[in-house]
Amino acid sequence: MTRYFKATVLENTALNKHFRLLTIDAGRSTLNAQCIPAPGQFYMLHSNSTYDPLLKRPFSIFKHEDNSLKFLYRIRGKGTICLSNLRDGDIIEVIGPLGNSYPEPEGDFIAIAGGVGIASLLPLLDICKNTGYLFYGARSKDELVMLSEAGALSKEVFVATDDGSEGRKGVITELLKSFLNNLKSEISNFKLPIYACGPKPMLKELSEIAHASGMKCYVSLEEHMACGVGACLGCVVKTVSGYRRVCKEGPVFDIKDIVWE
Amino acid sequence: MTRYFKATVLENTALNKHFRLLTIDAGRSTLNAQCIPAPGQFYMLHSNSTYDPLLKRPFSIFKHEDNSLKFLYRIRGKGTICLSNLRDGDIIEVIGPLGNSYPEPEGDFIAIAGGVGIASLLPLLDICKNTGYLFYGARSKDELVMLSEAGALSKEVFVATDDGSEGRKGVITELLKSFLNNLKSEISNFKLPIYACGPKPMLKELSEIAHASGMKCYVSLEEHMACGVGACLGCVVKTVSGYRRVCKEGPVFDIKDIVWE
Amino acid sequence: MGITPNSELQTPNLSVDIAGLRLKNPVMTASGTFGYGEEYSEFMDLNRLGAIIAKGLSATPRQGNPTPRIVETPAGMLNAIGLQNIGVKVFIKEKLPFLRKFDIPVIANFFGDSIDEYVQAAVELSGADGVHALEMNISCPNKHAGWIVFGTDPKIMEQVVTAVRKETKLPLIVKLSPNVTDIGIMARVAENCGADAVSLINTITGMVVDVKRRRPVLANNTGGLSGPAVRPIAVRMVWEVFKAVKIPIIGMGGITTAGDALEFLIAGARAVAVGTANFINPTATIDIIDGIERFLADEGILDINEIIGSLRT
Amino acid sequence: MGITPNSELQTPNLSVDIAGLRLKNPVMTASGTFGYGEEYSEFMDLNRLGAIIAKGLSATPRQGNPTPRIVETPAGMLNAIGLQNIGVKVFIKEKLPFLRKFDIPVIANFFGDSIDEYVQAAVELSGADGVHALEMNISCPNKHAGWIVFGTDPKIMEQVVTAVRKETKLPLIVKLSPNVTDIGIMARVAENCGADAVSLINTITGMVVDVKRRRPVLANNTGGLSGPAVRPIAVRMVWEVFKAVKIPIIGMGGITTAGDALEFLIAGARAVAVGTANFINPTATIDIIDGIERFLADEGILDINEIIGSLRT
Ligand SMILES: Cc1cc2nc3c(=O)[nH]c(=O)nc-3n(C[C@H](O)[C@H](O)[C@H](O)COP(=O)(O)OP(=O)(O)OC[C@H]3O[C@@H](n4cnc5c(N)ncnc54)[C@H](O)[C@@H]3O)c2cc1C
Ligand SMILES: Cc1cc2nc3c(=O)[nH]c(=O)nc-3n(C[C@H](O)[C@H](O)[C@H](O)COP(=O)(O)OP(=O)(O)OC[C@H]3O[C@@H](n4cnc5c(N)ncnc54)[C@H](O)[C@@H]3O)c2cc1C
Ligand SMILES: Cc1cc2nc3c(=O)[nH]c(=O)nc-3n(C[C@H](O)[C@H](O)[C@H](O)COP(=O)(O)O)c2cc1C
Ligand SMILES: Cc1cc2nc3c(=O)[nH]c(=O)nc-3n(C[C@H](O)[C@H](O)[C@H](O)COP(=O)(O)O)c2cc1C
Ligand code: FES
Ligand code: FES
Repeated sequence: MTRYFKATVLENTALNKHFRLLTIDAGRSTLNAQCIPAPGQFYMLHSNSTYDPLLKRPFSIFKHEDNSLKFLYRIRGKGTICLSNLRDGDIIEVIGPLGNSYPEPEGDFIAIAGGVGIASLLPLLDICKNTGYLFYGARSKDELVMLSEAGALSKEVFVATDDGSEGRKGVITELLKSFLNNLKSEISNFKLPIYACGPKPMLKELSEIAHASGMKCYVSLEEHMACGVGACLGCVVKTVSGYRRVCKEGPVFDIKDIVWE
Repeated sequence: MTRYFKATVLENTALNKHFRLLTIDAGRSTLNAQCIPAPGQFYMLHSNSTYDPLLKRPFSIFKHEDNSLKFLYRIRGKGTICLSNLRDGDIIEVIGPLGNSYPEPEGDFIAIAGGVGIASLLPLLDICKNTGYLFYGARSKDELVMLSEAGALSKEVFVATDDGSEGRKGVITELLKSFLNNLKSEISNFKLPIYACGPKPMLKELSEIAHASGMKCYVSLEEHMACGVGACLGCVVKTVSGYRRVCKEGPVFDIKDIVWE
Repeated sequence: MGITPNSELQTPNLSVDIAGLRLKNPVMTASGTFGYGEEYSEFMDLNRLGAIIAKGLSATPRQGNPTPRIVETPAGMLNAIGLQNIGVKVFIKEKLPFLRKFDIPVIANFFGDSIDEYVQAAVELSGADGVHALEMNISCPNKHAGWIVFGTDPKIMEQVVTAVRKETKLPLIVKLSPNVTDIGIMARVAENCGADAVSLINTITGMVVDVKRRRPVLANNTGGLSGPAVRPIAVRMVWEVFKAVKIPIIGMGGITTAGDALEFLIAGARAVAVGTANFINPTATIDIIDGIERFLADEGILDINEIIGSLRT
Repeated sequence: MGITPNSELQTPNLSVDIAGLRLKNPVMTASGTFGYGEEYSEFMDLNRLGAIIAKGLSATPRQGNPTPRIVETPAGMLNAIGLQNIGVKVFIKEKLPFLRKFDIPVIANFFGDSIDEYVQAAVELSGADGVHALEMNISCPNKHAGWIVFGTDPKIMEQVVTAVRKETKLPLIVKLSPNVTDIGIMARVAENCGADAVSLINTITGMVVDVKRRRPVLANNTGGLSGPAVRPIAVRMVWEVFKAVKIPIIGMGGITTAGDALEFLIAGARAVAVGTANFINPTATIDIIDGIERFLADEGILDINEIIGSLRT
């Protein structure tokens, strides 16, 4: 019953050049009642037994089933390159599940994912099947990973890509805005909670949309992390009530509490 | 035509708990005339793309055939653990062949290997088939790797293990001593060149044997190395004419030139 | 029957005395890397630790630096937390009750940006139930001396350590900065001012540049380097300090394994603290305690004190 | 036709001026890590380098330290070569003829254990055909001043740099020790004594203990830490020196990739030197030169001098 354990890699599938899906076997004992991950929670993963890279890296829970945990990740730098080299049977070190989770929506909701942000939102779409309007933006068609899977769990799907190779050309927040405008002209007091995970510019834009529309908005934030458990104070974000730890009080925050810098 | 190249791992076979045999494909262009390894030469290998471990590690050429190079290694610390994790298709960085080589024996010779020192001597036994008396010592039976292979290339084989699990119990230099004593009593001016690779205590002992018997003795030395190419002066050994670089003037030295510390 | 007492006899003694504290074993947590103990309590029995050194405190709360506050470097990390903390009063009220539940010494780490602030924090902590010793972080800039870091100028350091020493009866540990030419001299200053022990090293100042943006990665420009990368420097400094002073040394800097901890003990540290390694392995401290015990048993050493300062050069 | 001149125009300028030397590009080899050039000449065209800084020389040959002389550390290494070298005279006779064949500046690194020895080495090197500049390694102990390291005491440093400056007309680079409290002050001393440039960092003193044998791993007890582990410290020091002096800076310490080199240039170094990385990758210098060129092209920067010291804090 500990949140620190070693796990065995079951699969580490390349989805395309940039994305991979990692499946690990956490073992029976580690996934007991206290340790079942909720949507929005994350794990710290270390794939390497040497000191470079040194720190574990945070990844959102993408799926879990019995003893297995799945993570969807984008290859970025040292840490994710090492992760991408893992093969079946390799052992990795894991801390988690960590952080808070998305408050469960009471009815329909909007999920807005920028790029790999989909990893954090998919479990939410999954437990609230067919009640979420999914807005999913990415650089281009091939970076819209897990689109059909996420789409199948959603009530409706809206897609935008920077290069227009799939869906609307442009940023996903534009699509959300026109969606909201259309609805508002139909339903006078239209309000749905928004759940968001993606790059900072998207979140900043959202904070304005949420403010203007008076809609609740929960965002999952990313910060550089060392410990993941609240000890180092490395991962803080500025909020209206001072610095808060993304790994402990977050990663999910009410967007109106965030002070954007 | 460079001695610095990337190679593909073809095989990395576990021989037992401690030893592995690594086969790499050096590619056609790197193994041209200037770059064919001679017995006693070595390569610097790096199996890891991060900075820990940082330095390449030296390994004697064990075998080569067309484009492939083989190394026999013992798992010791960080570097060899990383090496042991390599799998088919992995890429490693290589510098070599480096250093000098064993001067070719003109007739019969004695080869004396302590532990993984066999890796350095086997190619010598190979090019001088059935002219070498092999003395091979190890901690125990299962650490006598490649014994039958080496034996098949030798005129005669003498084995000792620390625990007596195979051959004579004790150190291999004792066996050599009684062999020499026996021969001396038969042939008055008996002299064969000795070729040796193994731990320092064995080499020190040998230096006395060689001195006492007046026999030529070539030893392959080990020192911590950084560059492997003669630039850092990290790998020197004290000789009668001052410090000499094991990676450049060595690894093979005439034992009478070595000043033991 | 005959075997039990025998093997009990051979369980090596791990306990050490530092500055009037008796520790079960020489392994502590380094300040700022273990919060106030709570965060890691689910991963281990805190009672197994030699001591807890808590996150640095100031007389009044600090909000710390903007982000990014950390960046990874080869085998290390830079941090510029900016000493964010809840302040001495909140610590005493909200965190000490939890720590009092454990049967291990709690060492409060504190700092200030003026001598007055140092003294104020020390006085308040000295009066608190459950604080067993003080560790003074002198790697802070002095606002009254052109922001020169207290711990890099022997004279300024002397003033602040003397001032604090006068106001507390608790064991006083001075935590030395490695950003100096001669750390032996600084240790001697601490000793002469009445410190009961010194601890070292604090982090080494470093910088990482984001080349695309032509900016330091850290919002604070520079940060403190910690982790395995600094270990050889830290071991060397512990050895220098061991030769320079008689008071005990708490060694730290990159300790990740029992072998690392032993390097410090052999070089002269009477105890060690584990910092960055906690982030990588939440049970690092326990693994290190177990590893030290195993090492002593394997080597047939009955008392850890036998290896402290045993380096043969 | 129209494209060629255009794209030629856009090949960024990599050349920089340091202390009266014009370098094709800002990438040199760090002293002691590249021998006298020969060892690495089979791996690259030496003419592509910005300059070669050769292995440190003393007036008379030195045999150096016993072994082990090197030990690996996390993302770094310690070395205690003990400045083994063939001496200035043999260098001039046997190594310079090879180096003269190349069309790049040769910078001779030298040292001594007394001021006289420094001066003697500098004078002999200054008279040699094919030595274009001198780099003075002041991280050596002074036998006339209780073996205090020249480069850690501003007064002793002033004496030795002044003495050497008087005796040579060649561009003089003073190589700073990082084992000091304030490297900016040391750089200012060098500047005031007439140095044409400073280079930094030399290695940071460290120690690794063999816990089984209770001995330092290195025969010399301590050694100098280099490699990626020290890079954040080196970048910070270059930035501090950039703020402290006007003379150009040659930055080094853990540079392994073009990105690393750019960190130093942006922090204020006008050139860089690659040390330990040569051991890992014999073509590191060339890869770094190519990488810097690519970076400038990608960023649309026409002249490398635009990014030198461009750090925005
Ligand atoms: C709560 C949380 C959940 C996340 N979930 C996912 C996920 O499901 N899938 C996924 O692909 N990515 C996710 N990320 C981002 C992921 O952690 C980074 O992509 C990863 O750390 C990059 O490491 P690297 O070594 O490859 O990159 P580098 O850029 O080389 O990393 C250098 C340093 O910066 C840190 N860093 C770099 N980018 C980020 C980032 N965006 N967030 C936090 N730290 C960063 C690294 O942890 C490391 O310490 C999540 C981040 C957080 C905070
Ligand atoms: C010329 C030469 C040829 C060699 N050939 C072989 C061979 O064919 N097969 C084989 O198994 N081993 C061989 N060795 C020894 C091999 O290089 C070491 O076992 C290896 O470097 C250990 O690295 P590690 O990281 O696993 O061990 P660690 O002990 O963790 O290494 C720490 C550091 O010490 C150095 N080191 C440790 N042991 C040795 C050693 N014995 N010699 C040199 N450096 C050492 C490492 O290179 C590294 O820098 C040879 C050594 C030399 C010098
Ligand atoms: C995130 C972080 C926060 C730290 N906070 C403090 C602190 O508040 N007070 C202090 O004296 N040292 C602080 N330190 C320094 C550590 O206590 C320790 O001296 C240093 O990190 C070296 O040890 P390590 O390499 O094991 O981490 C901090 C270190 C880190 C990494
Ligand atoms: C093996 C070795 C030998 C060195 N010899 C010298 C020397 O002779 N003179 C000198 O000034 N610096 C010497 N140095 C220091 C380097 O020139 C350089 O300042 C230092 O290694 C930091 O750079 P790096 O991290 O890129 O190696 C040596 C460094 C190493 C690793
Ligand atoms: S990552 Fe350490 S407090 Fe959040
Ligand atoms: S390893 Fe560098 S000189 Fe031999």
